Amino acid sequence: MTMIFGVPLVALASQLVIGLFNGAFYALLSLGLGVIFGLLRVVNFTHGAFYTVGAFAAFLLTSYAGFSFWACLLIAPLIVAALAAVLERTLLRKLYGLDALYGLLLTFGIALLIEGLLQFYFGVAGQPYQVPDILSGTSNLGFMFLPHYRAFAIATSLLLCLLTWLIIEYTSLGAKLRAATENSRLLEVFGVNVPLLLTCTYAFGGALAGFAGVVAAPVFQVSPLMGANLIIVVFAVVIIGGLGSITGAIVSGLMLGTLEALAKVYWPPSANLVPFLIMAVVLFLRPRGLFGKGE
Amino acid sequence: MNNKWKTLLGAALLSTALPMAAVAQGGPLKILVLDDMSGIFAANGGPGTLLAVQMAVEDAGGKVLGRPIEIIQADHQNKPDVGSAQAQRYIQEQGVRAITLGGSSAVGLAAQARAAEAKVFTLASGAYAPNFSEAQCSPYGFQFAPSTQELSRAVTSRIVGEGKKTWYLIAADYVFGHTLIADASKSIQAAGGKVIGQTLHPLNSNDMASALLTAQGSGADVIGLANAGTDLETTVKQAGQFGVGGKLAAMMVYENNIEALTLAASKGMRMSVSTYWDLNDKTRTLAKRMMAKNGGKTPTMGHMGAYGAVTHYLEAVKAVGSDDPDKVAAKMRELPITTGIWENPRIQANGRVTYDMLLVEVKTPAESKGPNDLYKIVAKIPAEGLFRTAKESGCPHVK
Amino acid sequence: MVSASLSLPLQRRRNLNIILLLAGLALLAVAPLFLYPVFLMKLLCFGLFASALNLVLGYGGMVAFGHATFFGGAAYVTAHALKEWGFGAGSGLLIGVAFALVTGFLMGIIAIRRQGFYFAMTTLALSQMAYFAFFQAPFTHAEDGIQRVPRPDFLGLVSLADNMSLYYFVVAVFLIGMAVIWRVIHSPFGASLTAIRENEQRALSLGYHTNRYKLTVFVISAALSGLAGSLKVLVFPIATLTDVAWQMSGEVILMTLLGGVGTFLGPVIGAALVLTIQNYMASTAVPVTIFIGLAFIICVMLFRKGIVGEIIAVLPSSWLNGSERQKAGHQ
Amino acid sequence: MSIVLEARQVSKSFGGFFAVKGVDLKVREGSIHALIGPNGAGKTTMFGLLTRFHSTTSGSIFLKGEDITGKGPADVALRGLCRSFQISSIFPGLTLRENVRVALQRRHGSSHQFWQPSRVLRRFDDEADQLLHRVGLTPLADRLCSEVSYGRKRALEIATTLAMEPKVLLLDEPIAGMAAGDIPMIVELIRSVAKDRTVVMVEHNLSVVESLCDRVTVLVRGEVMAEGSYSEIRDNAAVRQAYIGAGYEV
Repeated sequence: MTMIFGVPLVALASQLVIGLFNGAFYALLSLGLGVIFGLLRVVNFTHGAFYTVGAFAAFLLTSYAGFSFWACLLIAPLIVAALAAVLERTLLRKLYGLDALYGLLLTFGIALLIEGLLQFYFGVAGQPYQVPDILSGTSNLGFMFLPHYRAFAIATSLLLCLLTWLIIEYTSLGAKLRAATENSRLLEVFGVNVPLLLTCTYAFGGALAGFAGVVAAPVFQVSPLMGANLIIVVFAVVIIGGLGSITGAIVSGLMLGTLEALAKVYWPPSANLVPFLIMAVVLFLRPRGLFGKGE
Repeated sequence: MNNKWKTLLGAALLSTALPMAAVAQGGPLKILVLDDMSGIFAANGGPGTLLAVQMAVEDAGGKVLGRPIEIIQADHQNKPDVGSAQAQRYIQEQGVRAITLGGSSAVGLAAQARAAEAKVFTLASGAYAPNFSEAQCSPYGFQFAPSTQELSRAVTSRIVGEGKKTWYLIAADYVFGHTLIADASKSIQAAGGKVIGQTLHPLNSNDMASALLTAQGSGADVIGLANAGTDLETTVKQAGQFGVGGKLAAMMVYENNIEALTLAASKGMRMSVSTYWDLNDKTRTLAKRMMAKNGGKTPTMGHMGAYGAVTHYLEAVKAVGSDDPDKVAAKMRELPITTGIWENPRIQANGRVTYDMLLVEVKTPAESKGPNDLYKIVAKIPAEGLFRTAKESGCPHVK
Repeated sequence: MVSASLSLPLQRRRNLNIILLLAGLALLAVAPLFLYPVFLMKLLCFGLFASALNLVLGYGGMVAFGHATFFGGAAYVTAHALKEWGFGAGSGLLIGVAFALVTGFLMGIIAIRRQGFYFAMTTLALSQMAYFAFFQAPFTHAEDGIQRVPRPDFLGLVSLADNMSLYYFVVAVFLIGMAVIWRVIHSPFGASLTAIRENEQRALSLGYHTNRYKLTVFVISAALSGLAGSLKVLVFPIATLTDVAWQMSGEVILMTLLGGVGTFLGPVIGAALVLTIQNYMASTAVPVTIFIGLAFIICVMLFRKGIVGEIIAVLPSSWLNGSERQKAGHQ
Repeated sequence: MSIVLEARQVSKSFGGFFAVKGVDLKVREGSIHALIGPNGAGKTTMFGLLTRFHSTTSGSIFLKGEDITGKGPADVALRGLCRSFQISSIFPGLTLRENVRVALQRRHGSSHQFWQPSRVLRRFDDEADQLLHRVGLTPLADRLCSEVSYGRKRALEIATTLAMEPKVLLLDEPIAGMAAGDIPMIVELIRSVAKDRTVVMVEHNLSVVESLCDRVTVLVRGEVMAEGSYSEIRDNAAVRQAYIGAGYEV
């Protein structure tokens, strides 16, 4: 058996695939967080809750309304987007003129409220969600059994990240978004409806998180706390990548997932610490993050 | 602005009206059901345990020594600090006299420590760490649930006997998982097997992929699961996805876990239990009454144990003629357990309740005659020699 | 130039402070006759914790989202020292404070490199790292926590075994903690801090190494949070993950925000309010997070000044000092 | 006259765009030196570089012969290089006297004592009042800063900066946004404070520059276009061209 630092290559490779899977979620979530921050200057604590709501929406749609997983993949993000739009219009909007920290505290409160409500109705324990039949098999890759569903999840998440990146970099809508990030007053002069753009951005970021939630549902249990613990790792991802950098969000998300997997192989107790240790090092060497520019 | 102020003033006034410690002598006898009511163990114990306690009180006539019996419930959320504070508060403010313990053993042990100080009874009906009747025993503590030692022994020795010698253990990182690992390792070695690795995971984890792959990579014959509740369900489910389902051996499985995983997914799994609803006429009668009230869910050994524990406590109070803790504790050890839930039950000086354990196997869907028909009883393991004796327990109260 | 006798408003202000102080002391002395002492002690611990956070949040102008690390970390260290090393109550508190001080310094050094919400996110992430470190460290016993912590005597003289004597001990420690906070706020350092909070660029241009001041206040705040956490171990003989989890950091921010950021008594009042409501919620099936979440939303949308801040806003302005007058106006 | 402040080939780029490029600057001790140039010429950036609020992309800066390129803004302030800001920069929640005191307590090394009561700061009140008197703000000493007019804030800013007893004073557009009636007061103030120190100022009002300044450096698009006395600059064709192009009257 081939060994790498005393670990069989086979075991290493399979752990890296799992790491990539987790990294795909980090990337998807930090991407939405980054887009929202870029435009609204809000550190969206509710992001983890959006992810949870996405998963619950899929769970409820499937269990009580008989929707298929594929339908949920489309509808649940829209539900989350609608929720996000309402929150932005009714609450978040009123804080734009104030210290940005109020936005952080407000979204923190909303996250707790959503989490608490879900806990009240569904309990802390996870709800099961079935993998769609077509993806329920596994492939023997030689070094591991890869569940088809996990492969699908990695592929879709990366595709969505890529798509978002292309939109922001290469379309006129993306150009407007980038301009609004620089100077929202300028855009108003050009006739862009900035308030609407802000609502849409928040809703879009929420939809990305909701999508991640649906993708997560069949693998993890659907539980009220699933997003709460994830969001803090995602914060570390965002700090490492550099807030406001789309590329940074995607690259550092995937990187962190795989590094975490490596940690699990070589020194399991450190696995949970890895994202934060890397963050501390990055903050020391490059305070603005790996891909961050000036503020 | 005015309204804001009124609300705040109201809240401030309310806060001054907090109840003082009021232990009314001769008032109702209060029993606290301290359990995980909404978390990962809620289906093992939780609301079902509350129902069982209510039925036990009902069957005792709702009264003892002319005093009404009041049941209070609290959700400790599997957090030791929460459970400990709740136990303390209900003892000091409400004068609770007995507490049933279920859910995380860490919480139960914290609560038992507080209760022992106040001479309050603790009935561990759904808590499985051996510590309740061993190192951290209480003169007023009684463990009706089997401990990790008994749970692991029957399963591991049988599987090692089949020639599967190397084990990798996946455990929840708290007192229950730790003791289960220790006890399982001991019995695996005793049977001639070997533990080649272990992974601990936090309570309520949602991804076991990495642990399972590490276990698989270790090349062990058996992946032993020393976790419980939904953690167990997650592990079994994901093991199936990664193609290692055939290697699993679980040590702590409840009927509700089987129902969640379905018979098809868990058929043939073996574990040991203290009792099963389809054991005898008495268990069947009790279980059918419970099912009538809980929507047909199969009662677990935790639920039936809570019924038996509270019944026994109330009988002892009645026999003594007062709720004097020392007298009742002595009487509980002396009186025979009559509920019929367990076979050959006895109470040791350290508060450990012993009985013959059952080794059961999950039926295949074809074998099952109905939604509640889950296990076939493979063997009965006599209490003698299975449980540690009071002397061996290391309980400091046993002289 | 400074006149020997104080001006009339200042005199009035001083009288008000003395009246408040005496009333507070009297209240603390008789409170256990009416209220459950364990609840009161919990309140004092969290009041001190929130006040310590307020040093950073209100007076330093930095939203620190990781104070649970100091509170819960000190609780662990004290619990371990009392239980395994046989420390007394006094030395047990001190070692908890020392731990929080060192951790605060380490976290501060990294976090103050970034400002505003970057600072908030960094402290949050670092405290989550600490959470996992505690989770893995064998001495904390993971989910079990450190249980059955003994309650030793203070200096071998004062027994803290019964709740009433412990109560007055907790009151004394609380008062010492609050006195330290009062001194820090009303000191040359406090004046420097105000200047930095009001205009950091200007302070830099006047030769203030602003990061050093921020670090100092962060460390003092961490140490006092540690004191509160260690004190809590004497009251509830258990130290668990709850106290180092990030939700705890959020909860203490809420207490401070609700009572009034940057006001001396606000955090204590906020803590009392939050704990009282939690106490009532505990016997219902409604998760406490619903209430905490709602309180955050209401507070941020309607009550940004907090309870004490709103009171200051309706007081005659001659009673107030400069920064309070500023606060009373629109933020 | 010796050189008190010197920049050698200093550049600053923001994401590839050079705000300041290869600037050499020598400020003579005791002079009043003006930096002028159209908007976006890099004057304020240059101030930021000199006072170390920005880090340089390349080049070095010397104060009294000491290389201060690696120092921070607080370090250079303590070495006697103090600046004001384009937009009035005060502590709004403090009284005028307290504002000045912030600088005094720093200079006297009494800013980090968290164990002393704040009444020890009263020992700086006399000095603060003298500084306020010097800029004509004595009657307002106890007023909150946020309550006084813009011109007075700028005067206060100068008083606060003076409290640091700077060797070199950098004033960024000291009369910008000021009511016409207040301008002579500030001009006189600058003239009087410049008696015993060096002043570098960014200024758009060329008549003020003409009446105050000994030397003028013209920055255009981040580079030095010309340097000399005001009259030399005025007669420089390239400078006239740059200014007319930018819509300024010389």
